[in-house]
Amino acid sequence: MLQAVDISMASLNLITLSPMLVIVSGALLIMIIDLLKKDMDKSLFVMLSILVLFVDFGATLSLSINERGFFDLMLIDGISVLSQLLILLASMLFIPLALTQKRFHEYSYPEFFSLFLFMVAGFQFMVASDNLILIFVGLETASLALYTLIAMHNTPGSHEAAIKYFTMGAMAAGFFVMGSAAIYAVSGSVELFDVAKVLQQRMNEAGIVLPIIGGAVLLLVAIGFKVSLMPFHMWTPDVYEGASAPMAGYMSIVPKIAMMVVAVRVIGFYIDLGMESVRYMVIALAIVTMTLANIMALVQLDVKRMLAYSSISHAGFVMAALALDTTKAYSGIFLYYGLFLFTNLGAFAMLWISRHKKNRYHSRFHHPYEKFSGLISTSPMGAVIMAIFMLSLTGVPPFSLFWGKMYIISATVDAGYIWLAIIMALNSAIAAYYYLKLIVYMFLKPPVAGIEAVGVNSSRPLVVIVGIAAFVTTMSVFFMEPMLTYINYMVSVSGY
Amino acid sequence: MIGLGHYLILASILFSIGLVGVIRRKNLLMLFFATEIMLNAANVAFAAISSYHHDLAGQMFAFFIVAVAASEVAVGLGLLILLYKKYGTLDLDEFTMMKG
Amino acid sequence: METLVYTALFAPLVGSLFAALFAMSPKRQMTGVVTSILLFVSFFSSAKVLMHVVEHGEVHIKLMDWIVAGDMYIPFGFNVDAVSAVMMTVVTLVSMVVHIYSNGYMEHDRSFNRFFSYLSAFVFSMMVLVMSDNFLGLFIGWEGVGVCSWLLIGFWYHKEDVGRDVNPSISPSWAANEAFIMNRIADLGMLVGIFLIYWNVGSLQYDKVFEVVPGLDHGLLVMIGIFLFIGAMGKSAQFPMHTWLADAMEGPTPVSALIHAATMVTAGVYLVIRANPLYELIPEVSYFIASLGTFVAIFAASMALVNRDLKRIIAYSTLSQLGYMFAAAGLGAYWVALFHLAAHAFFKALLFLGAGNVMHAMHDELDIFKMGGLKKVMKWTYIYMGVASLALCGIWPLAGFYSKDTILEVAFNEHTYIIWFILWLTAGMTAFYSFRLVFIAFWGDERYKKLGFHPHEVQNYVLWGMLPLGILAVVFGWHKESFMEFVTEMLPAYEMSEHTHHMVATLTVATTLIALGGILLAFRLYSVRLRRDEKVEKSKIYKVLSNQYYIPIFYKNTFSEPYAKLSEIAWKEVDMQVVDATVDGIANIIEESGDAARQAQSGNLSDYLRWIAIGAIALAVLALFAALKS
Amino acid sequence: METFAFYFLSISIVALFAVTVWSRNILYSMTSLAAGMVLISGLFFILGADFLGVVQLIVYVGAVMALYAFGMMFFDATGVVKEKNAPAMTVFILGGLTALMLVVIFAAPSIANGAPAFYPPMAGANNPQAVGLVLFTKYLVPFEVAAIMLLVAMVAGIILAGKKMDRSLSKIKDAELEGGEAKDSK
Amino acid sequence: MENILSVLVFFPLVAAILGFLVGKKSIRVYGISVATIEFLLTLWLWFAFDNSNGGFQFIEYIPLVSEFGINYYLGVDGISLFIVIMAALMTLVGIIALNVKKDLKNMIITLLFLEVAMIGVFVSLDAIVFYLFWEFSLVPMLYIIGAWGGELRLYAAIKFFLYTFAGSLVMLVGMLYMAYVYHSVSGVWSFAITDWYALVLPLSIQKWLFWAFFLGFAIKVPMFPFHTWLPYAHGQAPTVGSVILAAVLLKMGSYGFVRFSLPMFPDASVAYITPVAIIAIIMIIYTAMVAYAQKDMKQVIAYSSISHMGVIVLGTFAMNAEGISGSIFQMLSHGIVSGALFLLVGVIYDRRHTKLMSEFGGLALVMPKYALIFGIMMMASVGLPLTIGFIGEYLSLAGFFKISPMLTLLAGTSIILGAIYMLSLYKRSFFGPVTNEANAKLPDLDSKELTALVPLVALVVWLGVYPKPVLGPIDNSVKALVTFMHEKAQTSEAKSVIVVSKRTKEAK
Repeated sequence: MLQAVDISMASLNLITLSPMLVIVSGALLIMIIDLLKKDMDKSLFVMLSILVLFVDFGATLSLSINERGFFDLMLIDGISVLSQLLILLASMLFIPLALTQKRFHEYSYPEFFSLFLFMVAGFQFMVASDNLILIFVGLETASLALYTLIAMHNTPGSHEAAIKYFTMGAMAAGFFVMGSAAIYAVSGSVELFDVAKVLQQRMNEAGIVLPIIGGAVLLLVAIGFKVSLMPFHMWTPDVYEGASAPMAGYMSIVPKIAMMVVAVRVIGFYIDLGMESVRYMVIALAIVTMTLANIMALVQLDVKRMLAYSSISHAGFVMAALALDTTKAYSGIFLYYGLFLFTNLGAFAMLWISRHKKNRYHSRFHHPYEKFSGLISTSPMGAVIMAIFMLSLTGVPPFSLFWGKMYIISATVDAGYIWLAIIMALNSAIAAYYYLKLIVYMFLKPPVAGIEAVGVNSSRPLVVIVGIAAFVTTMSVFFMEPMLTYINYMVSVSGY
Repeated sequence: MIGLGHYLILASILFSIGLVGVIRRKNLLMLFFATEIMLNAANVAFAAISSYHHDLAGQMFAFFIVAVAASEVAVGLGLLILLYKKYGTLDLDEFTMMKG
Repeated sequence: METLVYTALFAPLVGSLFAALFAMSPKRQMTGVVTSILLFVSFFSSAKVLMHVVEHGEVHIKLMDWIVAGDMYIPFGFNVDAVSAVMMTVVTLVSMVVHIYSNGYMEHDRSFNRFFSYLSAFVFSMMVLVMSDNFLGLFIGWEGVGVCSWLLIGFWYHKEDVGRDVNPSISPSWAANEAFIMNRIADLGMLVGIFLIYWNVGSLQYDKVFEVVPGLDHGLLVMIGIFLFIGAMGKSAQFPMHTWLADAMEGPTPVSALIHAATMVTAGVYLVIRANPLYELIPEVSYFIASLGTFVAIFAASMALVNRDLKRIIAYSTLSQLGYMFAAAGLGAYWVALFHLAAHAFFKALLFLGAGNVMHAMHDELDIFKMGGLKKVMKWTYIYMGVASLALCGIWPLAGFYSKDTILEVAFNEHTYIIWFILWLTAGMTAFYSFRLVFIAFWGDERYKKLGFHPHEVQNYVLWGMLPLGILAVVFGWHKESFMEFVTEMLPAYEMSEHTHHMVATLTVATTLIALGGILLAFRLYSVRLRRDEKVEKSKIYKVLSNQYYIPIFYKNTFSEPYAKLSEIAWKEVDMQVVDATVDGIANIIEESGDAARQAQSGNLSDYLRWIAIGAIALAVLALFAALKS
Repeated sequence: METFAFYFLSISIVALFAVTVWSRNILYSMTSLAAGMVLISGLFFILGADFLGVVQLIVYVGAVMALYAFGMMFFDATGVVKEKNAPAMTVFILGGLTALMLVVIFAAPSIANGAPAFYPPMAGANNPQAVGLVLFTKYLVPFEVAAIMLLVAMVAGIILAGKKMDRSLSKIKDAELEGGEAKDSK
Repeated sequence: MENILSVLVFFPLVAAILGFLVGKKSIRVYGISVATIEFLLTLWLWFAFDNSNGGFQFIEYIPLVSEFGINYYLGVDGISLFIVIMAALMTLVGIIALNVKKDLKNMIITLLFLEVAMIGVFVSLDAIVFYLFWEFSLVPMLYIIGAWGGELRLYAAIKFFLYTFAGSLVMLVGMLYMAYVYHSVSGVWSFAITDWYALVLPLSIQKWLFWAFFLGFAIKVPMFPFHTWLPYAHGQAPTVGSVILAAVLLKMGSYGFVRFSLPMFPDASVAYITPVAIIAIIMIIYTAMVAYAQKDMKQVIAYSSISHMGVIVLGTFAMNAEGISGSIFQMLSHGIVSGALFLLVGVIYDRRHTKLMSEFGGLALVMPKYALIFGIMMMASVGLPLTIGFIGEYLSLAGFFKISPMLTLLAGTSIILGAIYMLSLYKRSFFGPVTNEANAKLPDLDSKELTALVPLVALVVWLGVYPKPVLGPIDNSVKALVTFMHEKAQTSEAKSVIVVSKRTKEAK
């Protein structure tokens, strides 16, 4: 007979699970409320979600760093806390965007909010572990919820987007598990810290490099899919176009942050192993991604689609930092996403504010450039704020993303990859063109005749969100110092 | 004697078959079959490795893959039903509105 | 003393600014009067300064710092020594006369006030030029007179451009630009000279420079000499930068008298005289200067022989006389050059002013063939011009006799017989064309009557105003000895050799003879009526001469037109088609590749899935290569 | 015995899955998929992963295939499916290269030996017991997450296939919505 | 007022933001008042400036991101002082002469924002703060060109933005590398320019850093062959845009050479004198020719700007106090003169809505005051002594003469070629009879335009006659700079080329 398993509760360190517990309970709470009483207003759920996220935020913040919990499954190191905070921040900014003036399909479901919270929980699990199993399960939880959230927008575009995303996601999941299998095969473990230990010892064995690198290739496919690196990015523009604007904005940040953390863990350990070829792969992917995405964004007709390509390009940019394997580079990633979060979400929220139910300017696109023609005369404040976001995305100081770009380029330079830094710089210059194009439309072109108000979907919560985003984008220079200090601390304390 | 390698090669072949299916299928339902094959290939690999290493983590992974596959099917089928109801087709050549 | 110097310097400036106040309002006699009075003040002060210099030697004052940067220290400093004092007096005197004269000449011009403003500004610049104690100060004046010359040549800017066959100068504004640009080319040379001096001496003050100069490398000195002389060539319109002077006759005649005869064009000579310590050290350059001067003397005279344009004839004669001055300066007889400069200023200004009277009478008609017999209606003008021409020809006892004869003696003394011979020949030509002008215009039949002109003598005060010049043209030469004594305090004295002393009488006779010969020839040809010889006028030489040796056309074909074409190419072909097109091309390539890359995003999920597979394989291959390499 | 079983099973599985992938008939496709799954569970049994084999049978053959069958019926797709398949050449090359890549990765000689076992089956426990021990200690969290995932999938399935999706609020003008439903927050 | 520089930077910013609240009717007065106060503040700065001190003054230092060595670090020396004053002046003049009907309010607010950036660039002593202002200046300019420009305004605006943006990004990489090197030597991060000065770099690093910075500056200057954005920008920009672009924005590039390239990379700068000088000479000669071929008055002046900037670059690379002081003085002179010329072209464009020279002729008859001021500015532009244009050009050329007499001779052709295109422009537009009926009744300059132009004329003459108050402080700082470079230089070539003036040596 088996003897009873005796485990002390203290050793489980259950506190590490607290953030996820909070959010899962929140999601369940919403479901229960829905069960008990129908026809509640969506604002209730929005506020509940925010509260839940807020408590979650607090719980995450109160975690002590560098602890493992639950049989070493949970890993609360700096980057996991950091990324959770970013994810929660983005989620908190995202959720109020449901309170639009017009009614959209997805918000008529209370389930939308619980699915959303489940998704956030999934992402939190994903970043708070270095066990490939938990990462995988968290990833899939989040992804499945995400597919649904996209489809719930219930337009032809969103259906197409969901199915494309879903199918490709399924394929990527296949690659992920095969990659994990390869790692497992050579190391006998699916926990990265164990894997690292084993592989350190086995590095000299003949032929070991092949499966190791092979595993990296397969995992990179999956990572590349999620953070949308070329050529695994193909879903991105379509999904962004099909999904609602806030969802697109959210997707450009949160799943990427989550996967980026996984990438930091996985690729970081590869590079630590001295696998230079992995580094080359990442750099190659990064360069291809930022360049091609940029030039494709140039020729877009729709702002949202342009922003989709632009976020691909930004992902490539950040990916380059990943290859450097320096503390500064890793800090750069989080700094970048921290700043990108506000700017990009703000930009998408602006699109959301301008959303009509019917396409008025283009048979296919909701947000063609023409829509914003002459915005400065019809809605000057909107134009100025959108311009701030665009300039920030361009990397014009003093707007926030400049600091992120600068920091990452600086990290690249420090690591000795000056050529890469120059490629990154020139890419930013190319990118300037399409951001500028929108500014040109907004400020320098006359309004299209017969235009109605652009801010049709505007409501106070949306304006507040945009205001917060714009404020952060503009005033970033003043909290660069604490932010950088915090991020640096968090990253270095995690050993990266 | 059948070694781990055999199983892994089998898994590789299965994965490739799945991949081929994914690439070549235009009917979404059949395409989903192919993705199941890919996941199953991984299952085989994990089970084999687990068995040869005398380590249970692989089986765990395979177990969760099964769970994931099941969930995916649920969501995927939901999507398919939605699509079918709206558009009356599951041919992915029909879903090419967004491009460029 | 300082006050006097400043008065002399700034009185014209004050006049100019005063006139400028009314530049855009209708004519006010007051501007003319005030500027003239201020010019008189300036002249008076200059004369007093001259006295002072004669008695007490040079005056050196510093107004203020100008450019101070690095080791470069350039003040507004003024040094009045014998040479500048003479120049100042000559300049202010002639200017004063021209101012008075202009009151009458410009009487009916609507830009009367503006004219005086420019004219006085010119005098100020010229004063700066001659008074400055350093090269850069000289350069200020140098450029200043250039601008005033530009303004005054183009004074009647409203005139339209016409073809070269109608008016060889095309238009006043064209001529003005030509003059300015041509001068700028020379100025570059001068600037380079100044740079050379600065970096090798460390200062641009005359006294410091000339103190250090003997110790400098000879090759360097040659360079400095050449570059400074290039500047002088431009301002004094020496070949090959002479074309602008004839075209400058487009300006009002008082301007021609003042700027393009008496003062500005002699600035080059002044520079060479001023820099005599330098040129003393580089005989080869000096000799070149003398040769060039000699060449220009005969070259310009030859063109004057056939010209029909009243002012152009005098302009060529100016050019020719400038050649004489350079010859003298180049041969080391600096004081002689200065002497001729002064004498020439008087009689040439007189000649021009007389020509102005004629023009005035003939309603701006310049073709002397259309005049004739004017002496009856314009007696005083005739007398003035006759005296001036005699002086120009070097007939005793007029000023030209003394100065020109001395130059010829110098040429003889230096054993440069070829120079002497050419200058001697030129003297004959000078006499011929001067009196050709006088006889055709004032003697013979009254051809103007047929053309409907009603010439009349100018106002009396104008004629009175010209009197000082008339007197000086006669008597200036008599003070040669005292002049020499005075200026050689500053300039090297020039001693004739024994041999030359013996020959003086012979030389004088030879020169006088050829001058008289020229006059006689002109008398024979033109005194009764205008005699034109078809054969001569159709001969090649005549055509070459009347077309100024085809040099303006040559310049047009070799420089200005190709430059314009090249500019056009540089803009349209290079800048737009190459440089800008490259930039746009890069942008286009990026954009087009974006379009091409977009094709991959086909919208078909199947393709997307395929791309994932392709990407995976590509990554694997990349990894393999990377792994193999490392 | 094991060798034979392995080869038999693997050849059958490959063949069946090939049918799944290549068949034009959706019914064949699905049936062969189900059969393949069953056979894979056979492999699991050979490998001593009994519990996994059972799960495979129940979940895949039981649940997944049932779902598919249900879906198939819904789609009325019993017959031959017309599709413009991707060019065979592309498919062949991509498939072949992927297979090659994977084989190269997984067939490396060093894979089989030397890796330590971090979670060996407990002595004396049979497979389900051992699995249970690990699953409910070490992997309890993923297990719960999986539960959430299944919940998500369920909710998602219900929503997506639900009737409410028939009418899209995102497309209907707000003015038209006013009559039917209570006003949204504004 | 220890923190006058901050006041200078932030006063227009606050004013611009408050400007949104000002009524449309009063906005012009508001703009003029703000610009006047700013200008007076800059004059105050000049008063308070210690002329005998060649170093930085009015230093302010507030850590921004101390983790990464980014500080709010401001200061002026003689080199930047006058450019700051000029920037304020030209903004004031630009606003006074403003003649746009459309969106006047936006224009004035944009100009105030631009003023922030312009002044910020010249007073910042931290590379990142410098870069911040440098890049930010693009945005208002983009708007000015794009919103009030001519037909091709969008093309011109985008080209301007992208071109300069691309160049400055490469410069940013250079800056970051510089900071990295500083970090690896000293162990702390710093973007302070003064810290970087102290860093002695190996020649190989200097060389590539030199080119990285060079690209950023060269595009801004703009140097051949990166100049093609300029004619478009000028050609399309509204008058005030051209004025500020020519007067101040171009100076950022040449200022960058003095502030960054020379003291940080003295050896590389010396090593690359010849290629840079050749580019400068191409700029001088080639663009002068292109200017001559232009049909449009504004384009002539636009190309002439490039040509003049060539002289400035040449002077900067003279590596002696004469040349560098000259080039800085020339920056001021070119700023004032070309600014005024653009204003003048704007005057005629307002009246006739064309800038083609063929449309004009005989303007001097119709608009004598206009012709007079144009003439004065033209003469200043061709470098007539006793105007502001001469001193800078003369000193620049004189300075470079020390390096290479031959190249200087070539560069000196600028005084000829400049006269050619300028005089031909003047002749074509102002001289000759009035051929076009439309020109016959043009009104002469009005009081508003005179208010803008007359001070500039006064300045042109004053600084031409008595440059000492300006040239003195410049020279002091430049001497300090040159001495510093000389001491810092490592290669013997650089030591011998960088000439410390004798008076500085004696002072020691």
